[in-house]
Amino acid sequence: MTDGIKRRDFLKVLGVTGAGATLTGCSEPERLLPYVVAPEEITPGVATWYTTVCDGCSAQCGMWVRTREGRAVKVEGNPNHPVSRGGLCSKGHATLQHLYNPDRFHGPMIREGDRLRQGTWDEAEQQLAAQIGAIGNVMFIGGRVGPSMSNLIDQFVTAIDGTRVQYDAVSDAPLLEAARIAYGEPGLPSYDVGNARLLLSFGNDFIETGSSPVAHNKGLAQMSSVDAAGSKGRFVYLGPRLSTTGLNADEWIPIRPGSEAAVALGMASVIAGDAGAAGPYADVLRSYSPATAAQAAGVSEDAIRELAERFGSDSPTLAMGPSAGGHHRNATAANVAVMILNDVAGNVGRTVHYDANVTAAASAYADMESAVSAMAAGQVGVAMVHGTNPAYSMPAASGFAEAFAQASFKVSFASAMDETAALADLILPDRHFLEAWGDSMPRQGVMALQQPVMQAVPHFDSKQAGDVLLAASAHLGNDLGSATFYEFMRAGHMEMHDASMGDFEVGWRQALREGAVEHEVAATATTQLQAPDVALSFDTPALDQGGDLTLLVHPSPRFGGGEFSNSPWLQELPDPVSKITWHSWLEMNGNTAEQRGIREGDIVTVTSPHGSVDVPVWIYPGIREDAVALAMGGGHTDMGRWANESGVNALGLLPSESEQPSGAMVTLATTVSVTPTGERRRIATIEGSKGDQHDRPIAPAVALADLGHAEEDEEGHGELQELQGVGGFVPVPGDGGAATAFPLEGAQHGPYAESHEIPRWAMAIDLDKCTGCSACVTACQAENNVPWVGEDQIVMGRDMNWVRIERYYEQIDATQAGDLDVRMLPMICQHCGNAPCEPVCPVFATYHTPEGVNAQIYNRCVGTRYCANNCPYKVRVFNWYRYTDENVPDPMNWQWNPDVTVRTNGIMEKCSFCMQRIREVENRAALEDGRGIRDGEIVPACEQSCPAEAIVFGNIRDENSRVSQVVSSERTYRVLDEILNTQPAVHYLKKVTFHEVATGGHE
Amino acid sequence: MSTTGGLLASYEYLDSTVDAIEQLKKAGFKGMKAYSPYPDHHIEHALGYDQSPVRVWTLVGGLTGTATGFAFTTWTSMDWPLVVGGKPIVSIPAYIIIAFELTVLFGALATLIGLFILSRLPDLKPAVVYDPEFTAGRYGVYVEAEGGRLDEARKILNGQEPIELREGEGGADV
Amino acid sequence: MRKHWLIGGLAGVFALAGLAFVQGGGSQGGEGAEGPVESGQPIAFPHNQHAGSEPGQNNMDCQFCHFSAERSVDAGIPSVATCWGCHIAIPGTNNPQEVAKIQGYMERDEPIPWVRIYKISDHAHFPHMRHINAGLECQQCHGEVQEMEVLEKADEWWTPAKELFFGQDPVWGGDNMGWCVECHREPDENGEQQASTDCAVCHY
Amino acid sequence: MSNATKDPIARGALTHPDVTRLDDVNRDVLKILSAPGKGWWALFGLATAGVGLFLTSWGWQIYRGIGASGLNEPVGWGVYITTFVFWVGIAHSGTLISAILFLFRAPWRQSIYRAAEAMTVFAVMTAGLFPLIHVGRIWHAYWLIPYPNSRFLWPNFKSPLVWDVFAITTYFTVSATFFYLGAIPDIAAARDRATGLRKKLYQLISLGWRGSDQQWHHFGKAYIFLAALATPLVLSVHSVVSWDFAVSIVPGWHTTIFAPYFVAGAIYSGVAMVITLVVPLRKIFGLEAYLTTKHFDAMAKLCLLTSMIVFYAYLSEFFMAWYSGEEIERTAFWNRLFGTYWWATWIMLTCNGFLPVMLWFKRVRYSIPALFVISIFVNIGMWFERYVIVVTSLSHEYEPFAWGIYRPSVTEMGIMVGSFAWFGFWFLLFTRLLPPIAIQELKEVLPPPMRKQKEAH
Repeated sequence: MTDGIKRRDFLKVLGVTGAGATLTGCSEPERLLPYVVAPEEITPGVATWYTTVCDGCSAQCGMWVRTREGRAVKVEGNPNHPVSRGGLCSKGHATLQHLYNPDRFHGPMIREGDRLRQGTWDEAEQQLAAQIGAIGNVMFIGGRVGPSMSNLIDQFVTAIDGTRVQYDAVSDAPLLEAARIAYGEPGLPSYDVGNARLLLSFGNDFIETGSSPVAHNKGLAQMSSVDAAGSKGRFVYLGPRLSTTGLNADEWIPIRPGSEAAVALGMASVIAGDAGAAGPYADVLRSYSPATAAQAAGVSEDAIRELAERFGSDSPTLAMGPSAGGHHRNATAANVAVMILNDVAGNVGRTVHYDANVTAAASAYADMESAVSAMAAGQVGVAMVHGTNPAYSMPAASGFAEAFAQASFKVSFASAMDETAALADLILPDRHFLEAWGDSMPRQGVMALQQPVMQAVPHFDSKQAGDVLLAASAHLGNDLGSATFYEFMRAGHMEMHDASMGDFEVGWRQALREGAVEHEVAATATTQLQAPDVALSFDTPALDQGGDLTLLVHPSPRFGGGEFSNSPWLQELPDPVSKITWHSWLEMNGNTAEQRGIREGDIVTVTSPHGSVDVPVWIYPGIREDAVALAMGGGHTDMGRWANESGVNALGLLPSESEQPSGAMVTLATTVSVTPTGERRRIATIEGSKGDQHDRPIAPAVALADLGHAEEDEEGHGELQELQGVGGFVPVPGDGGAATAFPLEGAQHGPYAESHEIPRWAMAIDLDKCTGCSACVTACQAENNVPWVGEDQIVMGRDMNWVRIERYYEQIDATQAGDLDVRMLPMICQHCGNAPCEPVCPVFATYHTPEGVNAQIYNRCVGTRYCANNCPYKVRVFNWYRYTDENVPDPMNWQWNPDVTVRTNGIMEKCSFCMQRIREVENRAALEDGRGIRDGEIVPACEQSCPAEAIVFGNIRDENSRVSQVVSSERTYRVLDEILNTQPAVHYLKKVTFHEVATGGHE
Repeated sequence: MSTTGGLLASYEYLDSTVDAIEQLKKAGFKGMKAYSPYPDHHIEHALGYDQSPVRVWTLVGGLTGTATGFAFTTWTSMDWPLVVGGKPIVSIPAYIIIAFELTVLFGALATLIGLFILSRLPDLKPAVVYDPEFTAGRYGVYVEAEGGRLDEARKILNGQEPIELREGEGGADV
Repeated sequence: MRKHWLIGGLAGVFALAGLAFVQGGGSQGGEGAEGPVESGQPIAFPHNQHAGSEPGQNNMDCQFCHFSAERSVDAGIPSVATCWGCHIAIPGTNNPQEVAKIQGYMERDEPIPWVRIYKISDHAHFPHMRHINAGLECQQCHGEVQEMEVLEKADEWWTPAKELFFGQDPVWGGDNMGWCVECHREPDENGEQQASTDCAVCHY
Repeated sequence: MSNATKDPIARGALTHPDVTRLDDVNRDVLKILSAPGKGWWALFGLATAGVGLFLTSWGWQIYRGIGASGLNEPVGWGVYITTFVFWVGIAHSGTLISAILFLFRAPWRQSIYRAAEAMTVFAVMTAGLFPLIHVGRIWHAYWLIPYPNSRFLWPNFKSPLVWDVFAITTYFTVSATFFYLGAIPDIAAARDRATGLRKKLYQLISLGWRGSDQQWHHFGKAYIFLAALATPLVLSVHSVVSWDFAVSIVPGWHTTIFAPYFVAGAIYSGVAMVITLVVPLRKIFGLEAYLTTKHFDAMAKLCLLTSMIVFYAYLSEFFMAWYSGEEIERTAFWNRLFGTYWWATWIMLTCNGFLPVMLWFKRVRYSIPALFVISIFVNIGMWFERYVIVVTSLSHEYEPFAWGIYRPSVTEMGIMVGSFAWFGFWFLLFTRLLPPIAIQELKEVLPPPMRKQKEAH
């Protein structure tokens, strides 16, 4: 706009060859940089899309990448991907910020004394080879990688007879091990969440972590939505704390931490009757009953018995064992117990499949423990770290840092500085996955290709680790068959390829085009429970005694295990549960806090036998009174400008211990004492009312029983009258259903006249599907150039996100089993037909377009903020400073969407229904002989990324459009409309609950 | 001496001033001027003023304002129609306020202009005969006459015991 | 135009208006900031030689080089390869040394840093293809480029004033929004205005 | 000469022994314009420093961005709008005293109206700055003015903010005109006493006024018509300001009571400010003869009346919120009394509702120190009234999840405090350059000198 980096600065760097060509300011004449040789598939001004695989986490979702003039500007879920099936999580979107992360290394770094100097790749590779040759004893510590890379690493390591250790902060090792023990299967089970009628989660946060959060999120939405027969699946969460996943449950049984096995077996015993069904585990079951379960879990026996009976009857059902957040000392046993439960309930082969062999990282903390001791003992010459950051993600107690220091030569492949790289002697910055080749096998028979979508960001002289290994091998005289990783990978795939799969080239090109190829694998033998080959204890595990509160350490929905922490988008993304940004917080039940005289915002010292941290308290009714919770991902010391000094590292409180037999890191291991420091701080939250909606018609729900005869809903209010024209009251129906005609009488002039048959854009959001995962928030931020403002501004109440996921508690009780009712509501600009914000603007900066969109003309805005004051939904956000200028370092501004104006300070902004996407489609349609716009052709960023498919956008004038269909539901309502008659274009569908809804004044 | 001359008498008392004026009128003198430190209706009465035409200026100005207010707002709305808040393009109720403000504004300015024109302000020429005490505490009567009438006027003026009596060229614009 | 002229009189705020235009033009960034651009181009590219229809000129179609004007929001700048594609064979009779520069860029694998002449502010979106497909000639906005030895903007900063007070329509109005709006407001055969004047058509 | 025999008190005339002759008034009033004393210079220095603070704070905010304030979402308006409304309110009593009381022939206005009018003009000058201060892009603020432009765009005349632009500019123009017109004869008086540069200046701005019958004649009429125009204007301006709020849908703003309630409040605060200003004026320049306890008694009564109206408005607001049964409305007003900003609300109620009860007592009304103290409290209270209306309403609106708290920043307070200095700066200059008391109108209420009376003795 008036200053700062301009939207079209990107057109100046048309060719990515224009290294560092982004100009700022307007002093010197603007330069236009054409390509030297134009890639034929790129047209300036027209987006080019590539398919690839999201390498953010082990889920490996399919990804579409939108590039403009050779720059990746947006990532989206790939609906053709057989596992993730469209949708993408916030982390996936944020991988873009890691691509353009200004803290990436500008080239290979070589240690000289206590400082790192930038070197050339030849130099670095020679040094690597030389050191390996000279010292030997190579240990390769690697994180999760695709099959080809894994293959290459193995060959590399064997060639120099080194050792390889695999480690990820967050892993499913206990589940993997349990599957091996119970069924002898090498992979993770795959869950068919969507078809379960009763879903039990024993502390499994399946929409946040695990084999495929996005797919499971989709499944959860599908399961819980009301089918034609008027019934819907029920979701019960058993665990001490409600995670994002848990908040979506219909019932909560707050069992004692670690008692999952007892409860699962207790239930199994009921279902199995004389326990005959449980095969080799029959005698185990005999010693369990609802009584023992209730006693172990600290909940009523009836609750468990009743649940067990339902689990047996409402088949198909599905139960999931504890995930990363609940890895206690008997986690494997707990998962086995849950498998037994599924087995006796007859779910195997129906909702849970053990033969799918979903690939998982064979990550074992136990191996790391031995690696650490080996290094400590000086048995390691060259230590190479790739794709993992143990110096941060292992508990301090593990002594990794000290041991690592003992290795005589330390190599890191980190592309940006992290805690481990900081200790290395040689850093060989790896490519970001959007710049590199790779592959993934999310499950047997599915092969997805990861292709570079743009040339490497010119600011950073990076090189793909695979190529480096090959080069190093060459220097060492070992020929691994290929010169580049690409060739290596392609060769590998050719080997695996057999005639049954058809022509290789065809399959290869299809994989590149569609992102993945799928071919059926020979089904393995029917899965039967096997007798355990290792000792399993199903008892509630012992905890280290550090105090009277159990400490729950769980992966953060935003940062995972901490590898995502250096993204301002994720830092500023309100946590789906707490709605807190940036810093860490300790979750504590209100009663517990009250007993100790702790108020929200008090900074407390949390002390375990293994360490202590100072962290502010956040009061959460969704956690047991005898537990406190802390998320991973905070407290980085050496990661980057956004991650450092933000929050605390929960791992500091944990022992360095691995669960047996899986060897996973124990996350639920200790109790802690909590003592106030006497200091306070303002929590950087976006939540105003502590989850209370004050009986206002904002996020109402309807009981399943009431569906089909919900008229009494409308009784509350008749027709609302509104003054229209000069004098004379024109009635405007203010209740649910589609918004009334627009424009109203008296406003039909010029483009608003009846004669123009133009679409009228509207949106429908199904709150019964929305899981509050917040993917839409980040997607919107990425699409619309929404800046981040930083912790201090959030504390002042100046968050800028266009989408605000409101979370209201209606019914939530941590002291006993019962109904759970938490409402998630994505609040965006409602594009009201009678928008209160419009008439008060003195300069027409906001007004209603003939298509019924509430437009905000940034360059006309003077900044009186009257519109924001008058917006009952509070969806208008203001640029208080030059955020887009001051907060966004080069090259992060390369991510900016060239189709959206970058706003400067003093300007109001808000959701535009992705106007740029509407225009793009209109332009395309116009070029194609002015054909009409097809329904579903315009997909706003939020709708595209929603894994739950809760959002539908379209033309509501066309009664056949999807949005019109959805809106015709009896559950449709419009927020506050019945009391304000704002006539929003955004329609919500009420959440459907099993219990009677306590109706407030407006319900 | 038969040239035209002007006589300016300064008085200390109101009644003597009024008497002087009335006697001059009785004697048939025309074009008298009176000075006073404040607006005094006795003097105005003596000189026999009727309604001031300033009122017309105010009225016309005000009406112009009203018309402008409605015309301008309506025209601008139609010039580029934009719907805000589902309201009619031309929302007369809202425009009443603009019309009202312009009524007052134009009315006030017209009044001021009218006043200046009618009372010959601004008038920065130094007065021919003038007594600075008029703005303090004195009253004054100025009359123009010629020849013998001049003496008659002088006699009448002196009859009221002026503090001082000045003579000046005739035709002095005051 | 005339109409606004009258209203200007009616409102009786000419001085204010005049002042405002200077600001109106300047405040939008763009123009003023770009500074003078005579012929500071890296290569003295003669548009007339390429696109001119005079004898001895090549009468090329604009979109031969500005290849994406018809299908994209951006008209597109020819890649060095495009230039070289012809000039590898055509040494350039008039001034070969300029043509030789192309080869230089080609060999150094560098883009030619052309100086931008035509630009409207970032907050206004101008989809070239919509206008080309609506049948507009490039010249209607860019002036008679095919006759220019040195590419120059067809109008100056005082365009808006000229437009308002003398009713002259400029060729290139730059950030003068009225210049766009006037054309959009032109009535089509049905007497309806031929293009939308909805703000959000260009500003989003 | 009937009026000669009338009881001078009845005509609001002065009882002071020193003031008997017309030119005594000139003597006493014009004395004020002579060389200033230490006290004045001290005050003036203070004011100038304050203006410095004002400008630096504002400059910093423009340079850094409006974020330099403490504003946020949902509280988009805060101290700036509060202070804007406060100053507009202050302005009102000036016009009230000079215009409305003039039309009603209230006898006691003569000696205070000049100062009150000056206060009006300077208060509007101050108020007018705040809309500029609070916008995000002040360099585009001129877009609110309708002028033919190259974009073919016009402001939105449906927006209360545009109404404001018209109301405030009209109000400033008219009150300034009124002020100047009334001052012309007195400037002429000053001219006839002054010498040197001052004389030249006064000659210029007195436009050659001579006090001739013709001039007085039209002057009187024009003055009446201006007063007649200013009277509805003064009522309209604060109504329009109140509609900035009432036209919105914000709970706590959206009430029909606002226009009359704001006007009453404006007059209330204005009269209080007049007292605050006139008391020191009287002391410093020894104007006891002209500003008698009778005047203060009258102003105190006006305060008492308006305070009762305002307090009644408070009560009815709370009552209606409760009586409506509308949860949202109730929550909003509950928050006023007991929410985050309870203290502001209670300051407001105490200063504007409870304290003025003392004015029922004659002894208080006749004690100038007491009035001075009370008037200052009223000013504080009225500032907080606006703060309560603006901030508490915005902080708890319809969407509970979006509720938020606002804390003013240092920059904001700097500008707010600075605005008082800015006002004082101009007022102090005024006391030195123009007769702060209306000479000619005072003469109207003096018994005119009569020869016949003298002879009678």
